[in-house]
Amino acid sequence: MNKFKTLLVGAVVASLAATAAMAQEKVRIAFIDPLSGPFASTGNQGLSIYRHAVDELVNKKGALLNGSAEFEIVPFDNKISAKESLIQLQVAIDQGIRFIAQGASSGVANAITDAVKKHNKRNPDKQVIFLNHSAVDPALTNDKCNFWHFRFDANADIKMDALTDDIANNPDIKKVYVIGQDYSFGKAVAAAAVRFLKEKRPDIEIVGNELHPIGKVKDFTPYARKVIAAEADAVITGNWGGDMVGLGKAIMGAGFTKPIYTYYGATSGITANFGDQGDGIVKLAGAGQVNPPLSAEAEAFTTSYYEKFPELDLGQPQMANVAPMLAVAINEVGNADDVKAIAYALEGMEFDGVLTGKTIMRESDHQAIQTLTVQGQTSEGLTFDYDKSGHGMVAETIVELASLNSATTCKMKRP
Amino acid sequence: MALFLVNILDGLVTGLLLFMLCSGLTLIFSMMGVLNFAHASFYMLGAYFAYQISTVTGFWMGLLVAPVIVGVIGALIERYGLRRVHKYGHVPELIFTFGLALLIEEVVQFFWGKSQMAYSEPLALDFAAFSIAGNSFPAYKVFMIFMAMGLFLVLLYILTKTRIGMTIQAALSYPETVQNLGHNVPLVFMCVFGVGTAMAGLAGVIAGPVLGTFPGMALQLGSIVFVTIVIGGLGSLWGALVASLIIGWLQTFAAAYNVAMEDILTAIGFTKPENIWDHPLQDLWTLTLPQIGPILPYLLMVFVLVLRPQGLMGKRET
Amino acid sequence: MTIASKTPLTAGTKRLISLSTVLPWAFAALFLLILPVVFQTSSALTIMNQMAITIVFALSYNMLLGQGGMLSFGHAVYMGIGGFFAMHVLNMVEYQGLWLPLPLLPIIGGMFGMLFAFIIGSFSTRRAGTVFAMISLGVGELIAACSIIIVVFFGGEEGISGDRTMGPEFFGMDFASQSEVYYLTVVWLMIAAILMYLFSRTPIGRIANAVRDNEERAEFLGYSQRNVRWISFIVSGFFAGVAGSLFAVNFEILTEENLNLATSGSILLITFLGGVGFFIGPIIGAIVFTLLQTVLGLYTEIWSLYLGILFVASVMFFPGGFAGVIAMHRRPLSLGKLHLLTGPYLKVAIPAVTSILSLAAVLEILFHKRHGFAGDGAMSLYGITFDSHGYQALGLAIVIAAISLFLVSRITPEIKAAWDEANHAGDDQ
Amino acid sequence: MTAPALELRDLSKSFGLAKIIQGVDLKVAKGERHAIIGPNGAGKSTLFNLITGKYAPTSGGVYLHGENVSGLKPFEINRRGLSRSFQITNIFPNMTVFENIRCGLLWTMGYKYSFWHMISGQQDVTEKAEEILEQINLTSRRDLLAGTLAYAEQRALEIGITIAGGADIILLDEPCAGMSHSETALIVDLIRKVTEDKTLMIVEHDMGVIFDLADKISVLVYGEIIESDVPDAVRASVKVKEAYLGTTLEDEGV
Repeated sequence: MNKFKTLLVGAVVASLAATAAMAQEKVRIAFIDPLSGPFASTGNQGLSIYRHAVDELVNKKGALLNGSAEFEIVPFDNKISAKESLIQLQVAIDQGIRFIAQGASSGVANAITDAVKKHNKRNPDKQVIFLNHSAVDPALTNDKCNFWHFRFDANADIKMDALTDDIANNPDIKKVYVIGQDYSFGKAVAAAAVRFLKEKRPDIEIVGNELHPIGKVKDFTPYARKVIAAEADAVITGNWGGDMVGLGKAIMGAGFTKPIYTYYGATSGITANFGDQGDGIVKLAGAGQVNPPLSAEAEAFTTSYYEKFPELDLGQPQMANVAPMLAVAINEVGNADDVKAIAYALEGMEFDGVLTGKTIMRESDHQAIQTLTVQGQTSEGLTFDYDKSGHGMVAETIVELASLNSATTCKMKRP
Repeated sequence: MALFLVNILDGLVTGLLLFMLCSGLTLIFSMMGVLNFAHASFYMLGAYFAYQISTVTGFWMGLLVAPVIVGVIGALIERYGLRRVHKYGHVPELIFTFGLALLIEEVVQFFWGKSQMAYSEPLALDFAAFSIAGNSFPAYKVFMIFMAMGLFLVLLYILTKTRIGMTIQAALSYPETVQNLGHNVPLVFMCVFGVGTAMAGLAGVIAGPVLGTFPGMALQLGSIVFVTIVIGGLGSLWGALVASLIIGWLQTFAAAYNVAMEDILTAIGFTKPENIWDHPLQDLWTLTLPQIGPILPYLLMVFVLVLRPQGLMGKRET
Repeated sequence: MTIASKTPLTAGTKRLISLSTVLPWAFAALFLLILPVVFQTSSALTIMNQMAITIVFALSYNMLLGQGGMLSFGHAVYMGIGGFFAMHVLNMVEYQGLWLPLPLLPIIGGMFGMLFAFIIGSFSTRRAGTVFAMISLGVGELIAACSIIIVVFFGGEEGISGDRTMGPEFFGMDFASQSEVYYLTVVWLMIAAILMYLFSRTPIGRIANAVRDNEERAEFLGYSQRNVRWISFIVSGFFAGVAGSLFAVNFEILTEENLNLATSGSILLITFLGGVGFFIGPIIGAIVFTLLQTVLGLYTEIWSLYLGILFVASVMFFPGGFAGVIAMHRRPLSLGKLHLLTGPYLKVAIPAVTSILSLAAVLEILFHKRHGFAGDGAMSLYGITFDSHGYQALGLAIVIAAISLFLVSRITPEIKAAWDEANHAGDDQ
Repeated sequence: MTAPALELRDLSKSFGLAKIIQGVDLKVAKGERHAIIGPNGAGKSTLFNLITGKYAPTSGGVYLHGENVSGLKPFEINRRGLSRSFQITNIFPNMTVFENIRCGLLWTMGYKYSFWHMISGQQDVTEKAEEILEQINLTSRRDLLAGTLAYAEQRALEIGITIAGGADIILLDEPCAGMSHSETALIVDLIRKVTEDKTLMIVEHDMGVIFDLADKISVLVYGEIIESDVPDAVRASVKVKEAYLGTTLEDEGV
């Protein structure tokens, strides 16, 4: 008997929870990312940037439907699990939310894009748009592209293009060591590195190209030894999180003093951990820039961000574009309900990103094209530091509208 | 050859570190019959406490104080938690320590958050002790080797030269003799648990700067520690040492040499399929040694348990 | 239609057993049937489906821990393997035209779960206790790690996905809607739960209990302890595989997460919280856990801390879990003395709830102080908004907690006395 | 002549350097009640554990009805018709008294590893179990958890489980240990009743019980059988008296 009672009470609670958040003139965006557990720092950082962008760039300016509506960010904790993400997606849709934002982990993004595609097909009256702010697996805008998915971050190929430009311009680099995590993203980074280097600097020798198990390596010293033994002039890695800290510290600890090119080698404790050792060595390719500020507006935006969130970092500048761009699309359509029309309005949109400069949502594959920078870790000339460590990243090479004409295998099917 | 030598040293560091954890775990298991699932969590606590202390007074104070705090916490947990569960039997004890591991991870996140702490080696040891063919060997790692060796020697002394040590040693082989400790068995249990966890804490203090101080550090090392003492033989200190070193070197060398399955398969006469990415055996063909490095200990454990259930040097079955 | 065919089957299998045994099952089936009428949103259905899957999985886990005395740290492997095979079969249905109605898929997943349990059980069930636990941990880690390496089968980090609607229609259902999937899931839940219940009533099921209690004695009664455990293990593997297939049908994606230590650990937690000594225990555990995870997760970031505290407290004070606490009241009930307890229970309820809420408030405020955004001291808790960075709120919460705990401690002897009285009929309890 | 029910041929067991059992030769005829006595530490329990397969012998063999069973697992030996009780009460504490007995019945009644029978539906098992409960006077305790029984009742249950399977060779390890005189008398009656027509081997410290029950007595000292004969001859044996260090058997408790 108790089973039934418990279930009944529970289900009542669950359905109450599902309907509680109903509001009227708010346009809600579901932010589905890890907010607890080991990857929570990534999710919380993203959430803070979303909130800040919504406040400063949309709501305060009355930029959504002439001020008659406001954005609201509704956070959902997916615990970085695909299963939990799908449940939260379902909860969000049930609450009437039509805009789904996610980015931490390409694996989860793959699950969501697939689920969104199926959902929109099965429920044409409740279609949703997937706003991908940082999952960079190239497949999402190539073989697996679909009409409802929009990527606001530069994908792994685009970042590698910018990164290898930097390497190509450095005549001192003759040997490169590529190392990454053993999964789709790590493999994509490695493949792109090999391809671009061969194209741009055929004389560069790739002295190592290997994958290590993701999240399982306790001590990266043996890998660092190989890098030293191969006499590499530069290291390229797509590692993130603990694997980035471990690899970086091991390589520098083994006496490596040449550049380490990364995708995610800053913020979330990484910069603090590298400390003095990382200055002048750690490079990062990413969308947009924080240092030096692009404009007075960018500086004000960043300053007020750090006032509000001193514990966090504005580590992923492109995330500040998502809500403002969505607002433009909604304004163009005139309402926030015709999701399909909003998706069409997002396609091909040109936008001036506060931290990313001129930004285009490419029509052919829904890949954002924006300013890419290769940044270097330093403790000098910083307007904003990371991790409150006195160290931070400064843009060294800036590429506007990077990879505007890059190829895509996407065959977009439009409804 | 130079690289080989460097790897021997690196593997030694990993192995000895593992041994610092395993020795405490083995002590606790031998005396109390409890396989402490939360052992690596005490290692994590050691690192975090040491980090916290080091932000105020520097590394060395942390080295002294953190293990003591961890040991006291361990003893209190034994006194007020484990002892209560003890009467239900070994499986509930194991479940209790499993729950403890979950809880400690949550508590650590509660206080310190989820990011990696900037806990680093002391400035005094932040230099390269020597270098072999361009590969520098940090002074801190030399320090780690000496610390682990020192701990081992102290332990050896206690076990062979003191009365309590003799009893512990007897208990390793003959669990019944624990009853002969005298009238205060519970106190001895509490102390053993405290000392065992303090050793784990010490390992954490030392390893934190090198392997990273983050909430996942216990989980990452936790299962390897059990695997090691199971391979070495539950309750055998020498077994723990041997197994720790084997696993230290196994993991180091597996990561250090890019032996590819492709080369092996071609060498024994197979030809690589044309379009490897559509081939059903693609994973076999592209397999490399570093890829499977982290699973080798588990593989070894399964083999050992199937072939020699009491472990390499174990005298008794559980 | 599936439903109609199910009810007589339930009744048929149970005919030889008394009405009192059949009634709860029939009631459960009826309840599950009308549940979606009350909760219609697809997220409610998704959560109920997830509960159903967790119940099947937890029951299968309890065949090991509760009935067989085997503590496994790697049971997710069998659920995951079943799910991965089911997903591959689903894709064969879609791409190779294999004819298989979706409702039969769990049988296939179950078979593969069983096959793997057969292979791994052949060496892991030789011993119970610590050695079994360690092998299960090792094998679990091994297979979870392999899932990243063997991309062809496991799909690497992103896993493999499929589409459940591509198979032949089943009595007019294509399973595109959540409610059709719900009925498929609960029919399987009923089938699996009944079969597992019946299994515990067979000779091998009873001997599994005997081996758990005293493996040496069982050996001297003609039973090989290893074979008894092995058989339980295989059967448990089957139902874990069924749960995995249901997962595949519901979520249409399987990833490494379905195999890893975290999943294995949480099923241990769920089963233990529910109560390992009781058939109903894992069911309660699965329901409570899913609710805690989804509902508590909405309100607080530190829900897993609460879960950890609850778990450790349960191991220490209530090793019988929720079901055990309920079962403790069976004796007063049968003695007709349950009413003796209601007074003290009501009396302690308010201070107890207050102390729990205020202790949670202390934790929440501390957490907010430490990790909240600096400019954002405003925090709302139980409908009250205040500044978490001042000391007033924290102090108030601590004071309330102290007072209510003090009250609880004052009432405790009274409960104890009432408890002794309520249980006092014959000799010791 | 038919083979003895139980025969030990030159049976030895060492643990490390300690030789616990040293070349024991023993024949127990069918239907015989055979007692093993000896001072503490003589190896009586080890001998039982060797016979029942808990330990494998270092050398020598155990023969059941002429078949060599040494090295077989306990359950294999049990299936060949040998059942034992334990010195320390060894029952299933978390199951009811009835279920304890039923567990003892299942294998020999052919249910083995069956998962296609509902146990409560099997009338034959239920009836047989009730019958045994009656025999051991525990019918009134039928549905109590075995762990909650009084000590003497647990000992009776232990014997009940042992004989339930219908084995024709029964080994009882100190069935009367720790019992009062009246309880002992009851247990001895019980043993006599339930082992009728069966071969019995018993270890017991209570000499009254031994001389009351046994047809033959073997004396085990330091792992060797120093005497094996009918009770009166054993009582008279000089060797036995020496082995008990000058004390007489009467002093030991008769």
